[in-house]
Amino acid sequence: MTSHNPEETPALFDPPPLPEQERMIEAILFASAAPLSLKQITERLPQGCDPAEALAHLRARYSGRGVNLVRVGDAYALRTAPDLGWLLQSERVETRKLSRAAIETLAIIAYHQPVTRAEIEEIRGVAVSRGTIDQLLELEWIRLGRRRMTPGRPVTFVVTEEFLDHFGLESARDLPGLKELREAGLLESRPPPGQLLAPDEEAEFAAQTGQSELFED
Amino acid sequence: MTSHNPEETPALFDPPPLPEQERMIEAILFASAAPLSLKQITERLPQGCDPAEALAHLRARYSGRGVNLVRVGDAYALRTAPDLGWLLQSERVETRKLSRAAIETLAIIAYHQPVTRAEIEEIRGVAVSRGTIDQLLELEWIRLGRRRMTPGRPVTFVVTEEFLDHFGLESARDLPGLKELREAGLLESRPPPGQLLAPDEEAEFAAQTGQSELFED
Amino acid sequence: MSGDWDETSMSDSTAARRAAEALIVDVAGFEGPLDLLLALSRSQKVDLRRISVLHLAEQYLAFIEEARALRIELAADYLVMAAWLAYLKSRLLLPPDPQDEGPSGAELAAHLAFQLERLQAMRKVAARLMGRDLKGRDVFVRGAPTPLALKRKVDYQASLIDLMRAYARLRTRDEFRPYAFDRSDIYPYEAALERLSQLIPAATDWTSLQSYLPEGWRGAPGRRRSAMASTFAATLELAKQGQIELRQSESFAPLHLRRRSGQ
Repeated sequence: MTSHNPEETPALFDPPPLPEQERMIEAILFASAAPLSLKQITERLPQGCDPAEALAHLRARYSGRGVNLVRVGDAYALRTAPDLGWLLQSERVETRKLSRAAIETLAIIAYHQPVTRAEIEEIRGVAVSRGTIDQLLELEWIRLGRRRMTPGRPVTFVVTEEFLDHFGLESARDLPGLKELREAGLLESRPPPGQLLAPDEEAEFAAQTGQSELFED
Repeated sequence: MTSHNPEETPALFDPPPLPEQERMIEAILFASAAPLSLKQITERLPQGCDPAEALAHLRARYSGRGVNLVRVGDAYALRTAPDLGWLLQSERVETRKLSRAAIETLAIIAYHQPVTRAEIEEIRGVAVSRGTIDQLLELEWIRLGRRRMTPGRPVTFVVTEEFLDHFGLESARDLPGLKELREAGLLESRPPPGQLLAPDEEAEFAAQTGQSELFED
Repeated sequence: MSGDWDETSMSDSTAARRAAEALIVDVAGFEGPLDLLLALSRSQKVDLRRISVLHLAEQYLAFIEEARALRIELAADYLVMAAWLAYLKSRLLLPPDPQDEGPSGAELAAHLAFQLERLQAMRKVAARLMGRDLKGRDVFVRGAPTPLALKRKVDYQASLIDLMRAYARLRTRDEFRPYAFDRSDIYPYEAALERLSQLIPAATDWTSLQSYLPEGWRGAPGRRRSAMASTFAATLELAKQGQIELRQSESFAPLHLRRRSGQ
């Protein structure tokens, strides 16, 4: 890996002109199947390049084409235009069909992240079955977030960039219906009435019983 | 999803306009793993398309770009512009699965850090070869930690930022403990009931201390 | 869904059996009581925010009653929910007791309605997510990522799941070991023997076995029992070697030991 240190060699060479930078980025993105971050792109370009500007030009150039430049989290990738998917059925990747439980669990993680297993169970009203989390981890659609700083310090889950890429989202903020759900208060963690515990105890209750409070008495 | 079957509907629809055909070919060539012949392209397009003309337009559009439309024998493909090949040279990566010994050693270091070589061997039940540790050091997934203040002052190993980055973790403490692994269905076999540790003890054992009491003395 | 149960003539065994099967299928089709409640709530055909929880509770209880009458095995959580809903129903029907400190029936009902609404919302967005233009289904990546030249760099692949599975494998194997000295409440025999051997030279007078238990192993019953067993076994060994003498005034009386004279 070449390490560029702009401080060391200030202006030995001028950066290539913008159209040339655009060509270079086009080639780099074209060669990679996975999205590349701005940092990764910069590392591969000659010194002094400004990928952000060239990327904006490139994105405009590909807009409306059969291939588009898309943003995935902090990264960029070239992808075929969604309206042409039907033409490309021969390239279709058959993935293991996800169970309803797995899809719901994924949605809950995406909309409530970071979320603990107990919280997922509380929302679905059933235990998360073996293999569900496993499968989502394996697909690399979810990963571990920070542990919750409550007693028991439960593990949390968040969605990944691969998730964004797979579902064609620029960022987790672009999840469909996110704003409406938030406005309707459906993403709040609302403690059940009567559980007037100290916040810590409450979290512990939620985290450790792994049971919906519906079933507590 | 719309299913198009050209045989069924002979001339029911006009072919898409030329710019649309161009987009289609662009997407088809982009997504294809191998160059495609004129015949193969024609088969994938809606009826009545004239790929030759659309291809000529597409070729002109990509001329001078970072990606070019090239002819390979009888077939067509999108390829990185020859003058930009150097940009992708550092890209050549060969992916290999990490050996079982290496992944186990890495897991032990991540869960028990700082940990000495003798302790790793004790947990794995077999000697750890030099090559394994060297490989992990070279990958920059582990590094040397403080020496243990015990006789012989053995070196310890800890995981690196690079490790956290690769595995999408914010800290090694976010790794799930034994109890959580079991709940997530990652432990295939359950031990006989008599040999279970108390759940609390176990979770604490793996997750919170991050240190095995095996090694306390 | 359970509306026409009462019409079913139970004397007609075929019809009854068929009906029972339908109910089994229905129960099996639900992912827990909350899911069942959500399905029942649809029959009210109103916005979930205006749902009648009382009516819903009655529907659920009727459903469970039918299942019981047909001797259908219900998972415990369905029954727990039934008990809770019966309780909720009574809270909703009875005038609030000013002495009562717990949450009101209305509060409990509101929370249940919130849970149902949230579950339904998650279902809807899950469907919307799956309906997006998915990579590999509607949108495609470069089919031939350029495998370019030179600088061979081996990129070792290992994902988080590999790491966790490796660790799980190791730890599971550990749990199957025939003995487990790494359990924190076990005081090993070897440790007792070593400790006792060091203390014996000073034991010129009769002292009770208890007093030889190590610090920290005298309190909690589990730990004391383990330490006692190990220490007792160690005294037998030392007695066998002729290093100590043992004395006990009667059965189950405290055991005393001292260094054997002349040692």
